[in-house]
Amino acid sequence: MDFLTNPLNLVIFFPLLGVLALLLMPSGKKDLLRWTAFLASLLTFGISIWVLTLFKSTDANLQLGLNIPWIQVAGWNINYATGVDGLSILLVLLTAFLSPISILSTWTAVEERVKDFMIFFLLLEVGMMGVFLAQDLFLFYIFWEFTLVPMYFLIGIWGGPQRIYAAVKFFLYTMAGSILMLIAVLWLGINQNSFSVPDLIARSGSIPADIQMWLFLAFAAAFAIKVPMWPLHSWLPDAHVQAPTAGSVILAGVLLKMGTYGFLRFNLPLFPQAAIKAAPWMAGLAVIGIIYGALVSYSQKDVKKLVAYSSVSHLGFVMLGLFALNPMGIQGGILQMINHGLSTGALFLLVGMIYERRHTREMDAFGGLWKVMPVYATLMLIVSLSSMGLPGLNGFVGEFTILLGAFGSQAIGSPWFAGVAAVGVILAAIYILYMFQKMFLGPLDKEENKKLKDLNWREIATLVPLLVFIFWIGLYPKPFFALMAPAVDNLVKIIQTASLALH
Amino acid sequence: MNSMLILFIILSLAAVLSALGLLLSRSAVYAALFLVLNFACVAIFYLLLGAPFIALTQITVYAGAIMVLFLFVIMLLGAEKLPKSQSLPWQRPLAIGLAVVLLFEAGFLLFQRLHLTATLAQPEAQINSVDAIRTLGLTLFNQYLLPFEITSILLLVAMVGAIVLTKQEKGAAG
Amino acid sequence: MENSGLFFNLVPLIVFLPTVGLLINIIFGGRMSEKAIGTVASAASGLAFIVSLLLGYSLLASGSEAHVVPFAEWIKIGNLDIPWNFRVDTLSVTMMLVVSGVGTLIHIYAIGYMHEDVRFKDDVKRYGRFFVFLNLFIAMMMILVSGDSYLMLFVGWEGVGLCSFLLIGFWFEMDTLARPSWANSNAAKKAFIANRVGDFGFLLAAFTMFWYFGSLQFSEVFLKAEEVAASQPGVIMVITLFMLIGVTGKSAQIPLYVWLPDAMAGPTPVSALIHAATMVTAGVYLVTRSWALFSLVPDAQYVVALVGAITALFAATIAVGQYDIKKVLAYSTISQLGFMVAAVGMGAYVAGMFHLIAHAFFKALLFLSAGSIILGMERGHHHLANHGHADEHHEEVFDPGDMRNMGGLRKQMPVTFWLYMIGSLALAGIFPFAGFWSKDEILLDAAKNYSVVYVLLTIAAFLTAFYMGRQIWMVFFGKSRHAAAEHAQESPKVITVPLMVLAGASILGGALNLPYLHSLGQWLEHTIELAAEHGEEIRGYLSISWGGLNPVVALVSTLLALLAIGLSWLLYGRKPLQVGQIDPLKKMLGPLYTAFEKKYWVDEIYGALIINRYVDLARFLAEKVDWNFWHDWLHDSVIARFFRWFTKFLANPIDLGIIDAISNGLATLTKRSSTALRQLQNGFVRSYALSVLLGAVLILGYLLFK
Amino acid sequence: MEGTIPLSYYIAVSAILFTMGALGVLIRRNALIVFMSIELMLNAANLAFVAFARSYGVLTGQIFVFFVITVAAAEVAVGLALIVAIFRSKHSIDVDQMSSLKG
Repeated sequence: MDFLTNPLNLVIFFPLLGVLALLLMPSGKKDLLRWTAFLASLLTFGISIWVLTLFKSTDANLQLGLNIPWIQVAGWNINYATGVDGLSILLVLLTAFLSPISILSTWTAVEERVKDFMIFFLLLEVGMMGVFLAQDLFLFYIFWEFTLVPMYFLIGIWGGPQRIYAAVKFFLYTMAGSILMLIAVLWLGINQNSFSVPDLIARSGSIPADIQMWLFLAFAAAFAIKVPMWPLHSWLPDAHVQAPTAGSVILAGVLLKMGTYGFLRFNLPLFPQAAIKAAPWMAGLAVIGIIYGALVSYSQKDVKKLVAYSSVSHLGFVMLGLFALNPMGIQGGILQMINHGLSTGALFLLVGMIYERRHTREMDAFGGLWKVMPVYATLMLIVSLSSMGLPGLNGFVGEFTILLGAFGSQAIGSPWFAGVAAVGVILAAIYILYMFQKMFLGPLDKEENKKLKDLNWREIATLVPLLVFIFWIGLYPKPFFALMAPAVDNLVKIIQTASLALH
Repeated sequence: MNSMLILFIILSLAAVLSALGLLLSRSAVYAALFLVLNFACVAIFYLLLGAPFIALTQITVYAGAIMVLFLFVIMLLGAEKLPKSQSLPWQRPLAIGLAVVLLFEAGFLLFQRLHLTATLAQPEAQINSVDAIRTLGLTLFNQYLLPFEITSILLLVAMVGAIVLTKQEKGAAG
Repeated sequence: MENSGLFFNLVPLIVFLPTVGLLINIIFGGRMSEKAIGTVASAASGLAFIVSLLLGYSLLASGSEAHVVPFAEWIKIGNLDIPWNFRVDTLSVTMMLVVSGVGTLIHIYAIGYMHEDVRFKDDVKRYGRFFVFLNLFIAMMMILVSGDSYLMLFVGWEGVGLCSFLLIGFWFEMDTLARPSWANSNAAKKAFIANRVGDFGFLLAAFTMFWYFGSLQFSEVFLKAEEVAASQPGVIMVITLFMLIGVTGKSAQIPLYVWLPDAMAGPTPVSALIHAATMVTAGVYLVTRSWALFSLVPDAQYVVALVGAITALFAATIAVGQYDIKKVLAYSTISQLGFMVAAVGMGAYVAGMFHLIAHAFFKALLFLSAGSIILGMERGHHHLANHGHADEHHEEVFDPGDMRNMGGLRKQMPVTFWLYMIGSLALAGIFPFAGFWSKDEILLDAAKNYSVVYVLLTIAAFLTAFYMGRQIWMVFFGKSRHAAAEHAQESPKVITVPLMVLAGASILGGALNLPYLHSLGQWLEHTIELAAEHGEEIRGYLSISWGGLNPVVALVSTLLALLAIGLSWLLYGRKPLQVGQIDPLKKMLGPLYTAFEKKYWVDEIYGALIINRYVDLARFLAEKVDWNFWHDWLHDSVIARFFRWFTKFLANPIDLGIIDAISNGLATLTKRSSTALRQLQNGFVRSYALSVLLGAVLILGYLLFK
Repeated sequence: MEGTIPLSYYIAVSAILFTMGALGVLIRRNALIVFMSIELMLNAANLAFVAFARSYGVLTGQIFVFFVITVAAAEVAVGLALIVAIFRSKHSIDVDQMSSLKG
């Protein structure tokens, strides 16, 4: 019973109950299916809030978890180990938060095979939760790969015209990186005789420096593809453009965070020495990603693609913050993960809403929409501003702390990185304002646009929760920082110890 | 040469000849009758071997029950004579050849390899008494109780199976 | 505390009153009349002004020392601690008063102005939105001036940039002549992006500051400034120069000034409030606020002063060549901002602030009057259209802001004429208007230490008087050059009354800091330590003006201004411009005038050198590098094709040739042998039995004879 | 009536009877006779059992024979039922007619 009533297990596996319920329902009753899935994800969110109330933010250690021997054959020491700490609690909440919102967004967008869609979606939620809560490398790997499957189908069945191509590319690309990670996981499991993350952190000093670097690179390969770091981002525009709206929201909002979270959870504490050595290189790639993503976004004609490339830029900020290896950078990085989930999630939702009305995402097809859709325009404006980091909204808090952290980071070693990354702030304004202008400003000269309906209540309801958090984090980020601070301090301490050993 | 041996040889000849008759008779009715004769010979062998219960069972079950069943079926289906078949031309010579080899092997085994020196005496009087049958019964109901009970189930299943198999399906063309 | 009777704790209201105003207008705006919307917004701003007055009183009553009112925690990570505190000191209160004071007047003016504007542009529903944005702007500007740290200042800094974007793009679907166009939205975008470039500088300044000072709070930074300057001399230089980038963006200095002329696309109250009186002076405020840093690096100060002076002259020359009434004022604003930046660059903080205040009065007055003129022209135009006289003008687009269409408006709009005259004289620096005193102080300071700056500014002052003269002659004198001007009508009271208040301030504004009294100087002294206290300890050019009145400087500037007005009369007043006549100055100056008229082709140069290159680079990266090369070629062609080739290679020679051959062979073998063996499976039970016997015989034989 | 019979004689008779039975199964086409031949083979085996049981002086052999007889009875019941069923569909008791499972 312990296993079933453990709050973390409930968070992970509760959506499965929804899946079970969905399986028993006739596939013709679409609204019933939608409500069931929505309710399941909403209850999961409720459970995650319960987890938050149980979570002690002053404690830097893993909490609320389980550690049950699982596969203990042939010398393999694999446990079913879960746990939550400051590094993951926000991501768990974000996942639980975005899932019902995404489901709500599919109400009219997904009309075919609703049952299958909802089942895959809830399965995806299980996988994502597992990734953020697993504290055993083997278990983590299983969840990590598990998320691929539902996402593959979500893109491949409900996606755009080139969905199969995109789905296969997404799958293969991610898989390729994961293989390297699997090798590293096995190396660790065999040589350190444990798959448990806390154990491995405690034993990380015993790995020789050059092997640390190889392991670091193997893990980084999987995570960097997922993030995606430049130049491994090629799957992203395809996947995003082809995925259905809800898929894009989850892809941008949560799946990409699995990559950055992986760096945070595994690469930094498991291989601190390698992380210190690699920091300038990772920061360099991150900065290139920031600038490159912003430049490439500007030149897109498809809004969704623009938003997709902007993710490359935003995730570059996150990576820069993480590899600043100081509290400011890392906390900023974690917060920016959440911010990106909220802002880009909201952007994808908004793009999906206009796509449902006009069946195109070409920016040239719009113009002057503010006149016919004032509510939509206002929401888009707020979200866009949040995405470009306007103070008072969430994006700024994250970007500022990241840049500030990176500017003085010892690990990165030079303020130039942050200096160049700050150019990204200008470039973000350029592509976002360009997008906003193309869609909402200018003359309303297309006949098709003159009769567009503004958002309905359901659509507003999907966006309002996101906006609440966009403002909340922007105006009062303290509670969010407070949740992660002890765990981040702990992480920084590990890195500092390693850094002392290094010199 | 003692009287027992003479009796044995006569019985053996009768048994083998009746078997041969079974083998060669064209009609199924004759074949059944030869078989009954054979069974009777074997039953007398059992008596010679001091197994009266088995001997009686042999007569009642085999000769009494089983063979009667055979005869009923023969009457039911008609003792038709089958036409000569061309389907398996090599079957008969091959079978006879193999039988000869088998007999040869059995003989070789029996007289060259096994060296069975035991000789079986005439059964004592008490063996052919009620006591012996009681002993057999006690062994059967103590040591072999479970197999015995399983046999009953087997018989039940066989009975049901036979009924099901022979039952005319309603509406099916006879 | 002894402040119990004072009002320091009210300071959050200066932000929240406008916020409440805008929320009321967002939520209930749809059901409120235009009057009510305007009243709510104006009241919000007016109450903020009253709060600012109370704060000023509190400062006076408590010895004018700075008060920090903690409000909320904002960002706190490790040693980064940025609370949202309000700083009430003489400098910030001065700015608050200007912002809310001028802001309130412009709100009231906008009630009347927007009432007509939304009708001319045919979208009445947008009326409420304007006041929402306007209140938002006041709130953001208040955050900017009341922030206690560079980051809070930055919050406001970006916030006003957003408001500027929203308000420039208020009529986003048209150009300034109300034709469907992307022009206004382009202008809005341009303003935001140019500001962002400046913000980039600001951010880098903040980063550097944090890592060398350990804080972004004003008090801590200034406390450590000298210490850091002693140990790391370059750092403050870097910080101040990065700040200068921010200043050039926000206060429209070279090289980032280009957005401000385009920003005139916004409704006139916006031009007055944001792009003349308040937001654009944020850069001046920033430098003044950071006096403790700038004073330590004379070289940076000199750069700032030069940037300001060059901008002042540069923009003034362009203003001479403009025909649009608002464009002239826009370039004039850039020029005057140049004066202010030059002043604070020279360390003449008081003079800079003085000019900032005076300029806020008279430039707001001028813009609003120009708005009144434009409305008058529009009314005339509509009058014509309604009375059927518009036939001959039907095809051409009427530009109510073009001075070549005006002329003789003195008679049609007498009130506006006199108000405009007052503003112009104040701007031109004619005794005894506010502009005279403030500009004079700047020139005086420049004359002391910076001869180059002095010369540049004096020429700029001369040009200022000239282009204002030109404007007056062209707009109000002579004969109407367009039928609309003949039928122009005077504006209603709601528009003219705020103008009168501003006119009064423009006349009397000089009294704030009269020579030898220096009331503003003494007031600001509590925030900015003056040279007198530091004596000779501080190197360089820190010279906050106690100026007095240098008769030579004052006389020179006044004479030059009068000369310029006279010259403008010679060119434009004596023989008024006729319809279709080429500007007389163009005949005299030729190509040079064309350069003025075309704004030195700066927009075109930027377009060719930067914007188009950026677009090209982005397109090259997006289409060629990312898509064609990386996505299509490398991934889809190289990797995928290699993979396909490899699989085919494996499939054909390897798999088919070797592995498949083996398995195929096996299959064939199996097939053949099974074909043979299936003969055994002939269905005859007897032959199966024979096989069994055969097996038995064989096994027995094996056992026997093995 | 004195005298003994060697065990091997019994076994030899048993072997001969068994071979005859086997031959009957192999050669005859009449399903009933095939069946009878099977019974004959069973009998041969039974004979050997009883002979050995007598030789070793244990009862197990006899009990085994008892079971064999029972099973044979069951077998005959089912087997004859099958033959009847087959005859109904094929109208023949020729085992060679039952070759539809040909490979």
